[in-house]
Amino acid sequence: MSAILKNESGTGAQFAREAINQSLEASDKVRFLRDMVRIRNFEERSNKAYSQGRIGGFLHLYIGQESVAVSAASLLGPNDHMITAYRDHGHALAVGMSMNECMAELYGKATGCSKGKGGSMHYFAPDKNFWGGHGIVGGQTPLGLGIAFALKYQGKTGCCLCFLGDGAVNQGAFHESLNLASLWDIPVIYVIENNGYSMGTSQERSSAYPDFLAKRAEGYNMAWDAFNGWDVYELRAGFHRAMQRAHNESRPTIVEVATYRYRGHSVADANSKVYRTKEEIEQHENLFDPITRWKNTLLEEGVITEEDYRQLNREALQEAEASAQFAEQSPWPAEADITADVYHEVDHQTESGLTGKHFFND
Amino acid sequence: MSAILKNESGTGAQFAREAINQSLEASDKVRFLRDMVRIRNFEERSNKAYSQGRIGGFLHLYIGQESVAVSAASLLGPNDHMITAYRDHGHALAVGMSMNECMAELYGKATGCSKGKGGSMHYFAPDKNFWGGHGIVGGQTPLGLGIAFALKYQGKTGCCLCFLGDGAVNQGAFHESLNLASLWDIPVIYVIENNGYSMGTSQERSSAYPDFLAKRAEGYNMAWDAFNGWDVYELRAGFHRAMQRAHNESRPTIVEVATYRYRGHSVADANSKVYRTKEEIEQHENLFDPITRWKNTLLEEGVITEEDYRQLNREALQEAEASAQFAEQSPWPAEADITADVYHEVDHQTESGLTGKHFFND
Amino acid sequence: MSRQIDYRTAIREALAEEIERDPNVFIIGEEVAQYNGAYKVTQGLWAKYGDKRVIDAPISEAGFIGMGVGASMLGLRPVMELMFWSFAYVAFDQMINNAATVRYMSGGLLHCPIVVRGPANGGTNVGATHSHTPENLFGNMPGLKVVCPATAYDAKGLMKTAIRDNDPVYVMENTKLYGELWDVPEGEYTIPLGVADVKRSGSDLTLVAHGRAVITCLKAAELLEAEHDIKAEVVDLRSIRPLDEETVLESVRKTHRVVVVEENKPFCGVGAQITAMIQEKAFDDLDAPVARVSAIDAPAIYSPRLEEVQLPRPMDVVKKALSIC
Amino acid sequence: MSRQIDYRTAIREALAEEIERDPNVFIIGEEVAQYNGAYKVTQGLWAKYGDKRVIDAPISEAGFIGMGVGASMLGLRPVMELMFWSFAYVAFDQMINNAATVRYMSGGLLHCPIVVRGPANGGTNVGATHSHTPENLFGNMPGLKVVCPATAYDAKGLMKTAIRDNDPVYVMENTKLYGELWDVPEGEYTIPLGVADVKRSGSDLTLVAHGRAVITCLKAAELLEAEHDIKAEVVDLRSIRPLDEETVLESVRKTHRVVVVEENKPFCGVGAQITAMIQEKAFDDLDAPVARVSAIDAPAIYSPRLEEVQLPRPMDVVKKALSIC
Ligand SMILES: Cc1ncc(C[n+]2csc(CCOP(=O)(O)OP(=O)(O)O)c2C)c(N)n1
Ligand SMILES: Cc1ncc(C[n+]2csc(CCOP(=O)(O)OP(=O)(O)O)c2C)c(N)n1
Ligand SMILES: [Mg+2]
Ligand SMILES: [Mg+2]
Repeated sequence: MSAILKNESGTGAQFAREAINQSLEASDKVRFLRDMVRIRNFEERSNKAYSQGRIGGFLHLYIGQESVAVSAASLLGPNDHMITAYRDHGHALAVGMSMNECMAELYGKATGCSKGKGGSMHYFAPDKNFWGGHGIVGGQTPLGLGIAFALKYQGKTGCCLCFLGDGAVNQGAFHESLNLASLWDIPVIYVIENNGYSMGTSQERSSAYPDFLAKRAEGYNMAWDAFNGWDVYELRAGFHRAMQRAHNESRPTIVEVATYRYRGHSVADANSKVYRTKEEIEQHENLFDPITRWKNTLLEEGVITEEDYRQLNREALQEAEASAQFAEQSPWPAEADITADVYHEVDHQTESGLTGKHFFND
Repeated sequence: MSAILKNESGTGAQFAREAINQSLEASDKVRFLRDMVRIRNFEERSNKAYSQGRIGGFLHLYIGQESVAVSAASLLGPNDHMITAYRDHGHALAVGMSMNECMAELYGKATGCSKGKGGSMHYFAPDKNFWGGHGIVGGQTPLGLGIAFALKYQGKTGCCLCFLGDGAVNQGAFHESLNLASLWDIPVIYVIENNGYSMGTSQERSSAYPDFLAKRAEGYNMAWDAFNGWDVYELRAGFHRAMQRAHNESRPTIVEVATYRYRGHSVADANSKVYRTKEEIEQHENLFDPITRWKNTLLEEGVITEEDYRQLNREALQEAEASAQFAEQSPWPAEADITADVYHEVDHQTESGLTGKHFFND
Repeated sequence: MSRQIDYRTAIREALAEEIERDPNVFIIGEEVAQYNGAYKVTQGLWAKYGDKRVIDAPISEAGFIGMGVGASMLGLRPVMELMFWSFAYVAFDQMINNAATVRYMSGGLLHCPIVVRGPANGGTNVGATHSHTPENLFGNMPGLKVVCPATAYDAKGLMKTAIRDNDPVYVMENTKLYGELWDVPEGEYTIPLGVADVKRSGSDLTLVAHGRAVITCLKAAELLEAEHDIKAEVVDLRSIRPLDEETVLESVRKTHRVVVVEENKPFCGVGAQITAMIQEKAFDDLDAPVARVSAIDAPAIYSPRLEEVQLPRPMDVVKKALSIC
Repeated sequence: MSRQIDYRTAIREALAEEIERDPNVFIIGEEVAQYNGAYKVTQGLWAKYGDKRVIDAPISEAGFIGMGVGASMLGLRPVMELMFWSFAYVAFDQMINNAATVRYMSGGLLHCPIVVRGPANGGTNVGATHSHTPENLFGNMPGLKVVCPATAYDAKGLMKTAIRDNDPVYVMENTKLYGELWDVPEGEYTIPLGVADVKRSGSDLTLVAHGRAVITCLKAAELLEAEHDIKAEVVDLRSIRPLDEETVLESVRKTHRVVVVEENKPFCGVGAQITAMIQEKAFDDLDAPVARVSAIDAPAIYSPRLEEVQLPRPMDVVKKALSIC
């Protein structure tokens, strides 16, 4: 029952009144809604492609969690960066990657964001300050630290939002990163997207903790916060606080966000309705769906009409469909591409890339 | 200034009155003193052997910390176990390993406790519930968990005391172990022997923490305690509390013990008086030396006389000297021994040990 | 009496039989209990044997594998699942420095009867981080044993032996084989480690392989016979360390030509070791250099179409064979 | 102008020069700053370049090396010291799955210009956990580069190239060489990766080696010449990946006999790879099987007397050479 997590800093409407939200234009608010709707449509379409056998391997859907990536991305300044784990489609689209390159990547096509080399778990867009997409649980947490370290080294006022799951908190690399972040005043924000489960294991069965996972921060003399994941205003207010701490004090934070994934761990997770009850899933979908909630907020605020919402949905559906067509029609990478993008020096035919043998098949 | 750490559960003489200490016979108290003195003499002698070039590699002296291992070992029941890092001479002698086998191991002789295969960092005595002696910082922490897990699995009431340094707390494997220990109610006790430094790095430069390293336990919903390391009564009382928790509730504890090493990180540490002041070292030697303190306690209690103490020292010196002679005169392992003790099945010439090639030099 | 079961079921039978046989055997890993295993190898075992014998672990490979090493020193026999062998890299120190050396560094006072098992293979479109084949990395370390079964029969027999073995045994399975059916007798049998198996006999050429590459070689051998009249013998190493060099050499002495095939990466891979060994011990028997087919030397590509090309296919083996025949 | 400096000093000069040359270069590792380095390689650098460029890290190898990988993606060029390469095993996942694959998995959008350096050797009586030589383990992974300098001259030139290289380069040094003096010119020079060096020329036999084994081979070559009138050529690989196969093959085509010498463990070691390569590419040039001398195949023994025996000595190389000459 993670979505009923109680935030310490306030509840409900008060978040809307915080300056970071007050300053929003109506167009911004609609953009957040559009982005969430686009993520959901993209993933529904990719899910369809998977069941049609057009996509293989893993497909970890973010459906139910869209507000988290969209709220975070909405706050990024030029020196703010993001990195996440394998459940990365939402973050990728939220920072501005196109559906076409993302869908083509799922298909393993040459037009994919990683030229078909990374797949679902490994999206990257350095030009959008998005550093992946990482398949090894917890493995991205030192990288996020490193990105923030580089910002500080370069004298830039910025931060890195490093996302991880509730299951990932028990990896050693995360713990090492926390100590370094606090010890060295690194402006990294660890965002635990707590959807209550790591695959089929509930949070209670994977972690020992007092009341919040984020509270482990205290052992490193680090700030932490926890908030609900379905409310864009609350998320923006919460992320903003942590980002201010990073920008102004160069101090790290652990942020725990209560959220929920409606689908299985990956689309191959046949057990997804076994380790949790139908009621639990429905309760989240009915009461805490981030898109419905935000839509309702915007309806109440008079920012959109029901027809606007339907229109957003139609457009997103079309965009997703078009991206699938794009992916279908795109070419496969060439066989010779298998050994491209391994070494920078080889790719660029530098002296270093030309001396000695780099590949050992013959 | 770690030795002035303030314990939460009480101070000074009150520890002597706790039941676990009240029940001590005079002979027990003398034995603790003798064991500490033996450890110190053993190490002084090994140090001499090192400077004579009779021993190579690493030699991490425990001098200044003797009370910790001796107090812990004094509480071990038949199902209580110990495991530690590379600074392991004190623990080894405290559980009853002989000076001969320990000294011969330093010399790399066939009569060493590990037949000359492990060296200073890798002493073992399974028959004495002592499981090493481990060279990789933090690497022993999951092993300690496993020993305690095995006790629980076998239905035995016991625990494992797993020692580590203040620098080791920042290894990922330790964090993973803490979560598992608490999650699964494993009767392991992590003893942080906080001597204030990891090599040349002070605790402040290696760890971010609130006031105690042990407090990280709270993030795992685990009990913790901290106490002074120079007082045998206080140590015994503190370890006893944690062991009771392990025995009666099968719950883990982190215990932080403030202690100090007088010598360098290893005897090769030429910087040992550079990263800390002469005054700091002297203050510990003068005010908090565990042997002097315990000796004075026993003098005050009338358990020993000054002459008794001198006699203990003389005997320990002789024993250490004899162990060096034993080591000198012991044979080297044979060349064929290099490939013995690699595989149990090969050593025992079982079917599995006889099928296929296990070693690949020719 | 024989029957057909799949590779996954064969392993499950081995686990169940050994759990029943020895109270010290237990299974631990991520999602192995209530979820029945990410690849369903442990299906039903938790329901049958309960919390004590089948344990779900958090995502803490260094923690729970190190725990298993510690527990084994006291006599337990943990069988630890890595959901993918690729995740061994976060537990590498525990699996090398503790599992492989505690016996040695204690001068034989300890031993470490653990099994670590799980799939180690590419070919399933999961990208470079999830497609490692570390048989050479672990095989490099004296103190460890590494087994790569290619069939359900071998998987069951080798797994049972691995669990009874008193040294650390790392069993590398293959998700692409889990569903394959093979003849497996009812009832108890074991297969010793360090004994290779001639999976097909032939007189013109030896194909040496392990794991799924054995299946690739069997297909290649059919093609070679049908289309080129070349009779290839297929030697399945089964166990990487200990290694059955004699069976390989016997075949080479008969055929005089060898292709070593692996899904491992080539540089310092198992194929390099086998090749070096053959040229050393059967130099005068060789009519041509030992040839090698390995995975194409790049991180595993995601793209399904290309990943198929990256791993050795029967036609790649055929081509290589023709180059030395 | 030439002068003699030791291997340690040569590396230190390379570090200092590159720190001065490029503001993105910084050094991080345990005890590298205030303590001046466990083996004094970084002596004086913190005093000279300060906290920003020379950073002491807690004992968190996965944390700080992973951090370096992340920082390198943004353009920094961290040079990370492992106090011993043996400690790479707690950071193995970061060093393989992140450092070696981010470029590939991003389709070339990223690169990872890091250096990890430190000693990787046995022979100093520190036991099995501290004596690993993982050049074969890391060399196995496409995306990584591995360098093992044998002399001060090579160490300096290769280190500078490694720091300027845009791919992850793992430099494996040797504590037993740190104090050895060699001619090293004043002033700037670099040595490309992937270029082997003929350290001694000869016509009867090729000794192929890397790292300290090169020194062993040079001594063996002297013995062979003095006592057996055999003129051995010594080829120092210098760089393991990329690998200069041509220089090795050229020598083999001249001498027709080869001994590959390494302090690495034999199973799937670098020697296996070199041997497999030679027999494939110079099969008809070989008058005898390629012979190998590796460390005796057991975890590193502590006992000083025995450890000397465990690593290849000149007499072991001579003996092996005589067996094929
Ligand atoms: C080191 C490692 N161990 C195991 C896995 C397999 N695995 C992938 S995702 C996952 C669950 C992670 O759960 P959580 O961190 O809560 O993230 P969520 O999937 O809920 O987003 C597991 C066990 C992995 N990728 N890496
Ligand atoms: C993983 C790893 N990294 C680094 C080292 C080198 N090293 C050995 S001991 C040590 C310091 C440990 O300090 P601490 O944990 O406080 O223990 P103490 O030496 O004070 O007893 C270091 C850095 C190691 N053995 N293992
Ligand atoms: Mg989760
Ligand atoms: Mg310390």
